[in-house]
Amino acid sequence: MADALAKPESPVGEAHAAPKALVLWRPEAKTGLISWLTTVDHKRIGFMYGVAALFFFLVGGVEALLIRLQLAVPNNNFLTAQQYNEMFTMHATTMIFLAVMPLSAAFFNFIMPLQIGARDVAFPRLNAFSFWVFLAGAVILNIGWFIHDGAPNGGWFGYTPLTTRGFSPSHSIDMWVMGLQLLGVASIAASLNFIVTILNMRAPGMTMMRLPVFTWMTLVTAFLVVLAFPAITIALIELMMDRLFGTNFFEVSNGGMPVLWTHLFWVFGHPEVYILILPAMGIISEILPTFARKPLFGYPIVVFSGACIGFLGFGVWSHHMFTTGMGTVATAAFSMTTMAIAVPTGVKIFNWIGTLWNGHLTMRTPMRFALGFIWLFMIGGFSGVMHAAAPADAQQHNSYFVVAHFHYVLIGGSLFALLAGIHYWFPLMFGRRVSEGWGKLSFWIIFVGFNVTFFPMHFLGLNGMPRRTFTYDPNMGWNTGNLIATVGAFILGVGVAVYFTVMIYTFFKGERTGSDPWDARTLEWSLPVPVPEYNYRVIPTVHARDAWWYEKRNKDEVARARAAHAPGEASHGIHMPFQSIYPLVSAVGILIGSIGVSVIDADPGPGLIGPKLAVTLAGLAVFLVGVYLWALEGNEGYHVHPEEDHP
Amino acid sequence: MALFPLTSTFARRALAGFAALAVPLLSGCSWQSWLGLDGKQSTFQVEGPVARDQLQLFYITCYVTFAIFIIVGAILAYATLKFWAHSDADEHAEPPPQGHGNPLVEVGLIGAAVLALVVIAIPTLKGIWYTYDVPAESKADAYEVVATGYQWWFKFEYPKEQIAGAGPLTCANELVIPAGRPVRIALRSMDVMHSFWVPKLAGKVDMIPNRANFIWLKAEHPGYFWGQCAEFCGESHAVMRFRVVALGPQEFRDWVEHQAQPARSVAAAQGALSFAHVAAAPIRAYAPNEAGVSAAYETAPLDSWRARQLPNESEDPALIARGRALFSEKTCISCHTVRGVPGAMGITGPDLTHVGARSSIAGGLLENNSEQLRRWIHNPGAVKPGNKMWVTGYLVNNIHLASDEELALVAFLQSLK
Amino acid sequence: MTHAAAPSGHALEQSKFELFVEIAMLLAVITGIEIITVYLPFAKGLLVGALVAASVVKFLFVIFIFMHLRWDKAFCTVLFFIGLILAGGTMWALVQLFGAAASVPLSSP
Amino acid sequence: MSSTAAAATIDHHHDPSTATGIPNKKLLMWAFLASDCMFFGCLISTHLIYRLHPPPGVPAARDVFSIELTSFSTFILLMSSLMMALAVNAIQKGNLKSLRACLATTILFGAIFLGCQVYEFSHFVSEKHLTITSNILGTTFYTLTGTHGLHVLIGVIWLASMLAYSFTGRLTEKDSIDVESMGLYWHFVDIVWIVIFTVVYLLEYL
Ligand code: HEA
Ligand code: HEA
Ligand code: HEC
Ligand code: CUA
Ligand SMILES: [Cu+2]
Repeated sequence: MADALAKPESPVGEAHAAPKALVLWRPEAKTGLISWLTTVDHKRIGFMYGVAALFFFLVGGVEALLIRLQLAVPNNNFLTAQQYNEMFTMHATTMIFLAVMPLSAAFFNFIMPLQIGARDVAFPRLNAFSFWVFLAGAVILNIGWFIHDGAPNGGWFGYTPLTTRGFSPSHSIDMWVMGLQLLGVASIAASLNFIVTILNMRAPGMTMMRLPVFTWMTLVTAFLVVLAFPAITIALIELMMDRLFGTNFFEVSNGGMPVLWTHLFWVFGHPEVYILILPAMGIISEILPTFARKPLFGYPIVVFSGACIGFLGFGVWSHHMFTTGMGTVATAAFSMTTMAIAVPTGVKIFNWIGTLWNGHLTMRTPMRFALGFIWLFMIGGFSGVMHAAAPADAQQHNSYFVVAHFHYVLIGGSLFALLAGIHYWFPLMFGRRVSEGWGKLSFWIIFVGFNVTFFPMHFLGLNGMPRRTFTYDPNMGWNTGNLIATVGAFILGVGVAVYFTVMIYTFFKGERTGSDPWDARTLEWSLPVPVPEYNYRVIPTVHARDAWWYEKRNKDEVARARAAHAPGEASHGIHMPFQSIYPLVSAVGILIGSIGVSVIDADPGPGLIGPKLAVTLAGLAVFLVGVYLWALEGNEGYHVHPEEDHP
Repeated sequence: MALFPLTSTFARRALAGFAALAVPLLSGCSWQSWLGLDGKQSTFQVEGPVARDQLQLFYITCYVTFAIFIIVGAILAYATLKFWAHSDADEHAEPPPQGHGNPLVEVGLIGAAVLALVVIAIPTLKGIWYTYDVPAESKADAYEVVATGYQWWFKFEYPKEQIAGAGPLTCANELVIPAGRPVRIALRSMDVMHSFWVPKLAGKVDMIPNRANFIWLKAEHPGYFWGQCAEFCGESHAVMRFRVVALGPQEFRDWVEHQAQPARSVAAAQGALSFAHVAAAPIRAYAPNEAGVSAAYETAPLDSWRARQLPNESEDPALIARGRALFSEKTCISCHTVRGVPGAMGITGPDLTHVGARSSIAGGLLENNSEQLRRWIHNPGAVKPGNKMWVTGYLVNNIHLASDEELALVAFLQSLK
Repeated sequence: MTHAAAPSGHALEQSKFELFVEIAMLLAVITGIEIITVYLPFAKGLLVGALVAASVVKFLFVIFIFMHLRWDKAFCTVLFFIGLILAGGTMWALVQLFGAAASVPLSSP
Repeated sequence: MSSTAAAATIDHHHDPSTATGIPNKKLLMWAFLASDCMFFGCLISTHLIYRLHPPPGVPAARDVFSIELTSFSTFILLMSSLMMALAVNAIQKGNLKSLRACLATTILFGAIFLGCQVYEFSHFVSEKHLTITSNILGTTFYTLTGTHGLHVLIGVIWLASMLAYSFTGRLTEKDSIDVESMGLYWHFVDIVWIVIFTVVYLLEYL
């Protein structure tokens, strides 16, 4: 079924006759491994993001289950302290950077161009490059499991000076630093691409205020990525310089201030959590109107509040640092800005409820996940507001109360929406639909398991249980809560297993659907299934918000507009970008170089090029060759002339 | 009932819960214990003004968000049920009117949300200023202490109690403070970030290298409080714990006076060094992470602590003297200070001058008794992984203790009251 | 903003060469003034203000003239200023945070 | 997409094939520069914070710096910006010869700037004993100016590649957007230096 994506509708491709660029190799395979390695098709790239993300979600989930096993009973020694520390560091890093973000990216890639009526993203090869660099980052992060140094173990925010060479001399932190650095490069590159795509590649008539909300949230998220990641890039560069060259950024004995790391990390870190939730909110804003069969309530306000959340998100970072002794004024300021964010978020919740009101709610599986999202995200948001009250947070910070808060917003929020999105767009992606019975079953197991796992953590935290602890004494009053949480985690695990099993089954054997099985509203549902390589045979003209819904109800007007528009396009065919291997080559260069920087021991002495420098330079060379050939190959393409078999 | 015999905690909690629900006015304690929120580090059963202020604020945030949750949740539930298209016919009916929103409703709801936030914001702001530093009117009365975090233990210094030739009075892992007086604690770190957290007295403040943080708190009554490092600080962060002991004015003064004395040396005859060889039983095997506290200490920790201030009943001067010698021989002195023992001026480890008078050792992880102390010095790395006592940096110290040597050291350390 | 493709725009294209040169000279002059400013015997706050103002002026000249923002779609300006303002705000906040009494490092002399 | 938008006369300020009328590459570059603002913002903040709170024993920066050299290289970088602007002007008129001359001068000025920086660094290391590890001033100073230098170096390589490419005959007026976005990058490197010159150098002399 994977090649449902690969089947070009009618590949009457013909090479472009224009001035031949300096091209060494033009891969043209449409199926098979090479076609995947050289693809520039946003749908295939989206699919690869999705597969990678779901794989890493399972990895992160297994890590979570190991955490829960260790904590099931007091004084347990199922894991050693070191293993436990590796586990939660990698659990968080994996879930955030390798599962939820790329899963959002999968939807950005697959859905967003379709929603705006585009044939591809603005820079298809850059898009492929982003994916391959993301994969390189994932590899670097996880190498530690297989080598002596061990996996990173400094916590997902890697506070200095614990992560400096003096306190963490092994390469595990180097791998964490380089891994995150690459993920940053990948995310920034991808987001620049999305920004340009959304702004520039909209179909005629698709004004900004007609953009589907998911696309809007993609845009806001892309801005957040582009503006937040540089902060962590700088922080990581500084840490890496300290570790590699002995500079003094965080070297206390020379006046370094470790708290600077904390600030730089959270300048990135807080926008990051909105990077995780805004796409989810976008998905929910698509699903609810579809299944309520009415437009989103207060579209402009929902869009505006999304942008508002993104903007405010840059002014609240120090709420993760209420206990670092910032002084009264700074604490008060950040406390107030943090509370302010509850307003635009509340607006979204209210508008979602407004969307339901007076609707015809068809309770399909995606709708259930979406409603589950609203409930759970609301709870998570409320514990967020409790954190925002700084003095109260002094008790909650770094306790299980925080763990409860962020799992409610991350799982009950982001993950539920993403799981809903998979169900929702599955028919569009693969032409099949998950059986309702199984879908609902997996929803209920996940919903119950999730609450059983994480609700008790509120109480654990308020009862004084600190986070990131590999053991606890039986006399602290934490036994029951932890045991329940562990049981819950396994229920959740069963739910996730059911979800995945059903998905995989459906992928191969599920009920076939035609296009637009949900009677949906946005443009992507106007496409045939599977979506042809070029997406739209004729670029659609958009007449209203909820373009496809309008089209379905105003067929004549739309047909007229299309007829006026189509011949021009048909005459010169559809321009398709050539496939290219160079994004992959450049990414491999980056991977090699990063291995050189982070995994290999420092060179013995000055004067000779030891293995570290050699590998690093080799990687750099491969990268440069890749980039040059990429540039010389040019952004040319070929034309296809699909047959006129469907409108 | 057969399923839950009355003796099980679950059944008792369940019963207590029902009882609590039956009585509309819950008395402060019952619902907390019903939910199991009465732990040693509970933030609900507070014993000081700072923690109380924080708890009050927490309640306010709870009330406000609960209220919003009930209202919004009720509307959401109602909308879901009311507009649920139950039948196939419903689903294929004409779509509902395509309404786009209602600005008046929107603005009203935004206003309501802002209002709710103001209710939270005002006490928050008050709380920020109140919990930040000792209130001006009681500044003069405040007692000052310096707490320093190390991987993975705490050092406490009393700058007001200077000891001639030895600087301020120093102890470790158990902070003794005067009850009923505000205490302002300067927070320092000598390696990585740590955090100082005694939930019943006050929320946490971090100990950050190169940063002059402080916290203030007040224990309203004499008491014994559990504390914990609350910032991830490496391998043994989980077991970096400590205690705070609050004493009445007189008792506190006595304690300070006693602490200022050098280590007690048990009267041992000069010749006692030729003591008879102790037939030392090998130490029993401990599972990793095995708990090291007794029930008696659990139930009445402050009494336990007081009891430890008194000399042991049966002390073997010869054994103690042997331990005292071993303390130097085995290079313990290079890291530990024991005022009164020549050469014992190490500062990389906790001050042990009166270690015998502490109720816990190893950062509050183990109860202080001969058995647990022996477990500790037998192999500290097994108690606290990555521990810096047997391992300095990443070099293993080659300290080998025979069973009898362990016993002698234990006897010596236990005698340091 | 303006549609430079129009005939009037053509004249503009011609005169751009001179404009660029003039701006470059102006920037050089401002830089010279900046260097002199440093040695003037005025209050420190005043001088800091003058220097900041001078570099802001230079900054704006480069982005609006050399980088064409003046003649491009307003959206480019918006886009860049989103980044610029957030970066400026973050810088300001960070410097303020570290300037607060509570944050003075122990290692300060 | 923009490559297919060939029209009789090329309008450099409006690209009809895009929804905003801004060419994709230009939009990409502006978005990237917005991101780079944040990048340098954090780096400059680091430097500023450590300059405002130096530990004892850090030398006064003005005893290390040489204002003459820095003023000269600032001037050079400004002039290179001018040449870059003229290069863009040239390619938009299809004047390849003038383009090459302007690009070559830009590269030359860029190289002089880098040369000054190399000289400055080696002078500081050998004469003033300020190394990247010796104290916090060295750490933040070299990292900040070095990162900027790296940007200049990348710019020079890019410019040189473009200059070489212009000899292959493939570079035409249609590709002026490639030169223009390169120019945007180069000017940005210049404005970052404007900020660094004031914040890192001049303020030390007050
Ligand atoms: C998806 C990710 C996500 C989201 C969306 C949020 C949303 C919010 N978060 Fe959360 N947060 C995290 C992920 C997220 N957070 C993570 C990962 C951490 C821990 C990091 C770590 O330490 O490892 C964290 C930690 C964290 C802290 C630090 C706690 C500590 O360590 O001490 C704080 C403090 O203020 C906070 C606050 C908030 C607030 C106020 C919101 C708001 O945006 C929530 C707004 C939503 C609502 C309020 C609900 C709906 C609103 C209404 C129905 C309207 C009416 C309501 C009111 C008027 C109250 N979060
Ligand atoms: C999006 C982010 C995300 C997600 C989805 C999760 C998901 C889960 N998390 Fe995570 N968590 C974080 C982000 C996330 N977490 C972060 C940021 C931290 C902070 C870390 C830090 O302090 O640095 C954290 C910390 C954290 C802790 C605290 C650790 C500590 O402080 O000591 C705990 C403890 O219970 C926990 C539990 C769980 C559980 C049970 C799940 C479950 O939801 C997982 C559900 C998934 C499964 C159960 C997988 C199912 C697997 C199978 C079905 C088998 C697979 C089969 C094959 C591979 C073939 N998490
Ligand atoms: C390399 C330094 C070093 C040496 C040598 C050393 N210690 Fe320690 N000691 C420490 C450190 C560090 C701790 C704190 C460990 C912790 O709690 O994490 C400690 C803790 C202790 C404690 C617990 C103190 C408390 O209040 O919790 C005792 C008792 C102790 N050491 C006894 C000894 C004895 C006996 C010896 C010699 C046989 C010895 N130490 C040698 C560094 C050292
Ligand atoms: Cu010290 Cu955690
Ligand atoms: Cu946050």
